[in-house]
Formats: sequence, C-alpha cells, structure tokens
Amino acid sequence: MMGSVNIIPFFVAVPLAGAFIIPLVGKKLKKAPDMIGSFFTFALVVLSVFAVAAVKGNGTLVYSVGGWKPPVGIAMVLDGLSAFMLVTVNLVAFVIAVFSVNYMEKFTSKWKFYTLFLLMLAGMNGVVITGDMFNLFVFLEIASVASYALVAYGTEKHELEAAFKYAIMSAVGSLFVLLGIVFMYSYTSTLNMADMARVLSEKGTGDISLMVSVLFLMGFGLKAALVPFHAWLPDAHPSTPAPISAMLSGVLIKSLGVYAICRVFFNVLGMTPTVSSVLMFLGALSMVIGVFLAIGQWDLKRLLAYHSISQIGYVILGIGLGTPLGIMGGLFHLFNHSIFKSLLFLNSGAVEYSTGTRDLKKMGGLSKKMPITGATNLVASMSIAGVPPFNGFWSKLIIIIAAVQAGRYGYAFWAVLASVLTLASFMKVMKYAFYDRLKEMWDQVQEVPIYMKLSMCALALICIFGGFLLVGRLDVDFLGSATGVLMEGVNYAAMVFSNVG
Amino acid sequence: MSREHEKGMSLIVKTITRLTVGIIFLYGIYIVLHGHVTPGGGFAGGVIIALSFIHLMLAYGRQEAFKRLSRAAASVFESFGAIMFLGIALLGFVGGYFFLNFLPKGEPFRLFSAGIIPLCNIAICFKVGAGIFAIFVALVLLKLDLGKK
Amino acid sequence: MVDIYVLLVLMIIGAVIAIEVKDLLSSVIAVGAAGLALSIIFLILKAPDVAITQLVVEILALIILIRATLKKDLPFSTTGRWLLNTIITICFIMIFVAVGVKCFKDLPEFGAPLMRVSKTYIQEGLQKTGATNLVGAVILDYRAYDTLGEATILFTAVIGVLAVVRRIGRKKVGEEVEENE
Amino acid sequence: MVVYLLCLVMFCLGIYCVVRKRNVIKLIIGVIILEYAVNLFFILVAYRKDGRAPIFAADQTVTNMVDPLPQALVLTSIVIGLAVTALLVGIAMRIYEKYGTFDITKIKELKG
Repeated sequence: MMGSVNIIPFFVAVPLAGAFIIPLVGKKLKKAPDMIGSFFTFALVVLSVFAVAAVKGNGTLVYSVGGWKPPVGIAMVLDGLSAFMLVTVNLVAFVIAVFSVNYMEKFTSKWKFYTLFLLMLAGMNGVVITGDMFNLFVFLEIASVASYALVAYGTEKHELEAAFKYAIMSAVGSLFVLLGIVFMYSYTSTLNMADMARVLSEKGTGDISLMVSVLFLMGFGLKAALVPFHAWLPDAHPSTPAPISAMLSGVLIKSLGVYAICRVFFNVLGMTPTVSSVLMFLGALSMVIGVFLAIGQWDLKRLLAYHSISQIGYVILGIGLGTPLGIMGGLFHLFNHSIFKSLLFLNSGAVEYSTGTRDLKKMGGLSKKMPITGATNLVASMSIAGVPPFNGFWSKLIIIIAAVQAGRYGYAFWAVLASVLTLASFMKVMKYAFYDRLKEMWDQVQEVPIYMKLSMCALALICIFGGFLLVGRLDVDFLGSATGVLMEGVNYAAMVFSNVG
Repeated sequence: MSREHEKGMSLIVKTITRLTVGIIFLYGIYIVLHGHVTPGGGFAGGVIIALSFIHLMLAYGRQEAFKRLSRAAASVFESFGAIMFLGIALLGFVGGYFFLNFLPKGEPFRLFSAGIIPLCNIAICFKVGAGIFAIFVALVLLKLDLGKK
Repeated sequence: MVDIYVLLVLMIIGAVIAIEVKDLLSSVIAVGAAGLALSIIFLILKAPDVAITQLVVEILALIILIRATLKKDLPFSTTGRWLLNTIITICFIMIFVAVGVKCFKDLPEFGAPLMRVSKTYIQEGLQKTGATNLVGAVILDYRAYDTLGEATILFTAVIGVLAVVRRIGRKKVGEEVEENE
Repeated sequence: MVVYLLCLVMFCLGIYCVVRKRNVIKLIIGVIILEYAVNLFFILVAYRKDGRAPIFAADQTVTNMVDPLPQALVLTSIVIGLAVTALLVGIAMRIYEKYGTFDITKIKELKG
C-alpha cells in the first residue's frame, strides 16, 4: 500500500524535472532535448500503467503533500478516473514526443519546444491527479500558459493572431473558474474537493450552486471548446506545429475541459437533472455544428479542428446522459478520440513535412509516394467516422445505445447523423489528399523519416485493436473503474476520506 | 529602443541611480530572508532584486547591466532556482512525504527558523528574479522591424 | 470602513477610464492607478503580504505595458453591429449581476468568514511550522505544492516569451540558424 | 454586501472590455481588470471584522486574525496574472510588428 501511494507525486515531478533540466543542457547539446523528452515521457507511461494496477489493487489512493492531512494540506487523489486520464494523456504524449524528434527539425530553438511541451504535460498531469480545487486552477494555468506559447511557436502572422485570440479567451475562462472557486471557498470554507462535497451535502447547495455551476460551465466549457465557446479552437489548433495540434486536440481540451467538468459536476457539486440536460444539449449542439462547419473546409488541419469540436460533443453527450453505459461510452470515446485525432494531426503534419502544404485542393495521390502515411490515415479516418471494427465504432455505438436506452431518441438520431456526415467529410480528405491522381509537382515527394513513421504506426495499431478494451478484465480494470468513480457521485468524499494515508 | 537607451539617461539620473540601486538590492535581499517572519517573501523580494537590475539598465544603458548579470547567467540562475525548489520538494521524501518540512523548526522570530521555508524563499527568489529580468530584457529590448509588413 | 468604499469607487472610475479613453497610454496609466488603489485596499483589509506583491507586480506590469504602447499609432474603431452587440453584452452582464446578487445572500456576512479549515492554521501554524508570518507558512509549507505550480507558471511564461520573440521561427531541415539567445 | 456588489461591478466592467473592445491593448487591460476583481473578491471574503494581519508579534497571543488562506492563494493568483500578462504583451508586440497596428478589425484574417 505504502509503496504504490508514493508514485503519485512523480506524475508532476518527472515532467517538471525534465522541463527544468532542458534549458541547462539543451543549448549546448543538440540531441539532449530529444532524449530527455522521449525518455521522460516514456517513464510517465510506465508510471501510468503502474497507477492503473495500483488503483486495481488498492482502490482510491490519497497522498497528503507535505504530510498535512486534507483538508488542511493539499491532497493528491488517484482513483479510477485519474488513472484512466493519466494513461490517455501520457501515452499520447510519449508518441508525440517521439514524432517531434524529426518533425521539429523544421523549427528553430528545439529546446524551447521541449521545455514548453513537458511543462504542458506537467500541467495536465497535475490537473488530473489533484484533489484540491485551487491546485486544479494552478495546474490548469500551467498547461494553458504553455499552450499559448506553443500556439505562437511558428511566430508567423496567423499563428500570433490565433495565439492571442486563444490566450485572451482562455484567460477569461480561467478567471471564471477562479471566481467560481472563490464563491465555493466562501460558502464551504475549504478547498479540498472531497471536503467541499461533504460540506455541500450537509449544508445544502442553495442559490450558490446556480452561480457556481454557470461559472464553472463557462470556464471549463471555454477550455473544452463546447459550442457557444468554441471560437478559438479552429484558429488555434491548426496554427501550431503538428505535434502540438495533436496534443491540444488529443488531450489538452479533454484533461482541462472534459475531465474538469466531470470531476466538478459529478463528484463535487452533484449531478442534477438540469445540469445533465444542459450538458446533453451542449454536447449535441457541438456535435452537429462542429461537423457541419467541418464539411466546407479545404484546409486539412482546420477541417480536423472542427471535427474535434464535433467529437468532444459526443463525449459530453455520453457523459451528460448520466447512465453507467452512457458514461462508459463517453469515456471510451474520449480515449479513442485522443488516439485517432492525434494520429490524424500527425498525418497532416507528415504531409506538411513532405509537401509543405495543408490545402486539400493542391494535394492528390500522395499515398503512392507516402504509403505509411496514407495507410495510417485510412485507419484513423475509418476510426473517426465510426466504421467497424475500428475503435471509434464501438464507442459511438455505446453512446447511441445509451441514448436510446435513456429514451433520448432525438439525441441518438443526431449522433447517427453527425457520424454519417463525419464519414462523408473524411471520404473527401481521403479522395483529395491520398487517392486521387498523383499531381506532377509531387513527383519528388518522399516518405517521412523513421521516428515519424514509428509513432504513426503505433497509434494506428491502437486504433485497430482499441475495441479489445471492451473485453473482459481490461474493461473492468480500466474503463469500468473510471465509470465507477463518476457513478459514485458525491460519495467521492467518503471514498477519499476513508483512504487518507 | 532609441539611441538614448543604448547610452543611458542623463547625469542626474545616473547619480541618483548610483545611490539608490544598492539600497534597493539590499532591501530585496532583506525581504527574501525575512519572508517567514515579516510580510514579503521570495516572490516579492525576487521581483525587487530584478527591478534593481532593471533600474540600472534604464539609467545606464543595457551594456552596464549585462556586465553585472548576463543573459546566459540569468537563464542559468532561473533553471537553478527551479531545480533547487523541486529538489527541496523531493528531499521531503527523506521523511516520507513530498514537500515535507523535514528540517528542525527552530525558535520562532529568528532568522534561522521555520525549517525549509527560508530555503524555499531563496530558491524562489533566484527563479523569480532571473525570470523577471529575462522577460524584461526580451520584451523591452525587442527591436521591432516594421519594414516587412 | 468608509475608506474601502472610497477606494473601490476610485478603482471603478479608474477601470472605466481605462476602458473608455481613446489614448492607449492614458488607458494603461489609468489601469495602473486602479492597481495601486487595489494595493491600498489590500493593506486596509489586513493583507500586507498581498499588498507588497501587488505593488511590485503592478509596477512591473506597468513598465511592460507602457513599453508596448509607447510611440505607437492609436487607431480606434467600432464594428458594424455595434449597438446590437453592446445590448447583448449588457443584457448578459445584467443577468450575471442579478444571479450574483441572489447568491450573495448565501455567502457569510462581510467581515465574518467561516474559517472552518483556516482555524487550524491560526491555532497550530506557529508550533507546526515555526513561521510567524502565517501567510508564509501557508504558501511555503501547508500549500507549498501550489507555490511550486506558481513558480512553474512564471518559468513557463519566461520560456514562452523567449519562444514568442524569436526572430526566425521556421527553417529548412538540416539548416543551421544562428540564435541570439 | 455592497462591497461584494461593487466588486462584481468591477468584474462586469472587465467582461465588457474583453467582449466589446477592438484593440489588442484594451483586451489585455480587460483581462487585468478581471484579475483585479477576482483577487479583490478573494481578499474581501477573507476579511474579518476588527481582525489583525495574520502575522504573530512577539510575546502576545492573538486569535482574531483575518483568514490567512485566501491571502496565500491571492499571492499565487497575482503571480499567475503577471505571467499571463507578460506573455500576452509579448504576443501583442509581435502582432504589432507583423501587422503594424493594434486594431483587431484590421488584424482579423482568421475567420474562426
């Protein structure tokens, strides 16, 4: 028991150590940032797998930082949902770090890139692992500030503009969250999330829950790019270097947005039918609007960015249903989306690396010259469109079944419609980019270097075999325990306080 | 910046700066070291120390300030402060907890008391002072070339 | 308590001037005045640590902002659907204020915080940490992990600023670019 | 109560500025005003009538101190504000360099 608790602080300490070391050594030794980036993220993947095993063995693990027992000190909580998110975040981060070794050769000052990358990762891990409201805000800001700088990394006109827009909107979102925390602190006089849940259930929520819900929904909704707050995403995500697009679309909006919404609304404030229907409505709206906006796009990365809005809609719809099946579908889709959307962005990066363009109209027949990129892109496209037997199919199926079971036939219909439109939109990508006649200007195009190939293949394999997560032991230990945490609702408080170690 | 900033400001400003900059620097150090006894602490002290260098730079021009604290040194100090802080946090594992205050607490109201708190203050001071200086140098000395629009 | 109201009104006036005045430099200075008023309010509300930090941060932010606005053109424009958008914004703000006022009733009275957890800090802080400045005890011992995050954010901002001001962002593969950092 | 309301007014001014102004520097100022409002609200919530600053003086025991926890949190939040402001100004200055203006309506090239 004692041993497995002690791994918890390392989820934050390892990437931070990497980030602090790189500026010292990275300027002299050109290879050091690559090595540190890949090695430290790999260590995090190993740690996350241990975390899943630890949660399976011991249930919820609580770590009191500095030896101060919560609620006096800060507590870090590792439960099923955290372990699930940690695996998702760190797996994607590791693959992307390997991809960047070759890809970031196109940019100057590689060490700054890796430093910011590891800082962003530390922020995301910190958000996922913490059990304290204000600490969540602090790590939310670390990840956000790092991502503002990364969006502007190319320092071209459009990138700076997109970064500024993103930074302003996201900063306002963070301040909404902070204001919500102030209200909560004043009302409950504590910052520990479990303690808050306990006080709220003893004292009743009163009018304050309305204000706090609105503030948190706006704040985290801005981070998750739900539809009324999505304006920054289609600019910011395409502007970054491809590995960071993959990181932002793949995991950042999920760990800062969706995870935080889940944690706050299910485990702290308690789920009410009103919140549930608001979440479902916003989810369905994002799903449909995102996909409609995506169809008309000719910029490959912009098209993918709009699909991110749409797919986040699925996740929120599934989670908003509030039934065990719906939540499981939502979380499974969250995992799948981080895999296939990262893969799609990496593919777009590979195409840009070789050809230098993102315009679909200029491409054509590239799969003859870049077979691995073409093949992995086919897998990812089928996966996002929900074609069996790829992983995206299973999660969408579960969400739709859950919606039908809950009697929400309308939402189920919209989910199917959005899925069909997604398929259409990716047919277009495949046709124009990879399977049309090869244009003469691309005769000299070559396949991308080895590390980029490796990481794309790894993600494609997960896409193909992702469906097995629904089978037997894996399902119970990985997805099941994450779903269990959300179904517990405000019992979270009891789970945490019975495990303070 | 204009050429004026290369050479610094007028003689009056330079003379007053020579008198005050040391005091500001010492005040910053005082604030840092007494962070656990009186108001202030690593952050405020670090910013004050950085401001003393900025003061020097504004009055005497950038060369004079870089002679005392070069950009490379600032970068090293910053990483050093950050690693020191993280190191203190990890040293807490000696006593079994991340961030454990493992040193003896000492007698209240003394300079050497409160365990790791003064050490953390110093680490933060290095980090913040060097960091603020780096931000300032990057932003204020950023030469804008408006030629290519 | 009158002084707080006076300073608060001063802050609001400063903010309104900062928002509405056409000259960017004046607007930056107005926001600086509001920040200094805020620093004094912190002092009156018995938060000397926060007041010192607010003061130094304010000065620094002001220097950076003035540098950004100095000798720049000052264009000002209003977009087409100005009236409609303003009305929507004001409606949203009115609803926001109404909800806020409604839930202020649930908060504890001004000047009487609950202090359920903070009692522990005041009662045991001195013995347990040895620091007489309780705020210092909280930020560097009880909640030192937050401070690690805070320091990291500043580190992130420094690296971020250095990354953003790079003169050349992209290069060809294999090309060596001279970096002045 | 009235103090809280004035603080909320301040917050709304910030929102108005961020949503309605069309100048890069004004947007940054809007974010700064929002930060002021939230920090002030946090300290107001911590205030205790006739309380003392949370610093022990030698040879006396005091119990009616103001709440030290929000003060510590506000310190963190001020620093976060400074970091965000610095980064925003950095990006804004580069935008000025590329576009030659701070006016958003002239900068708008991305449709969003």
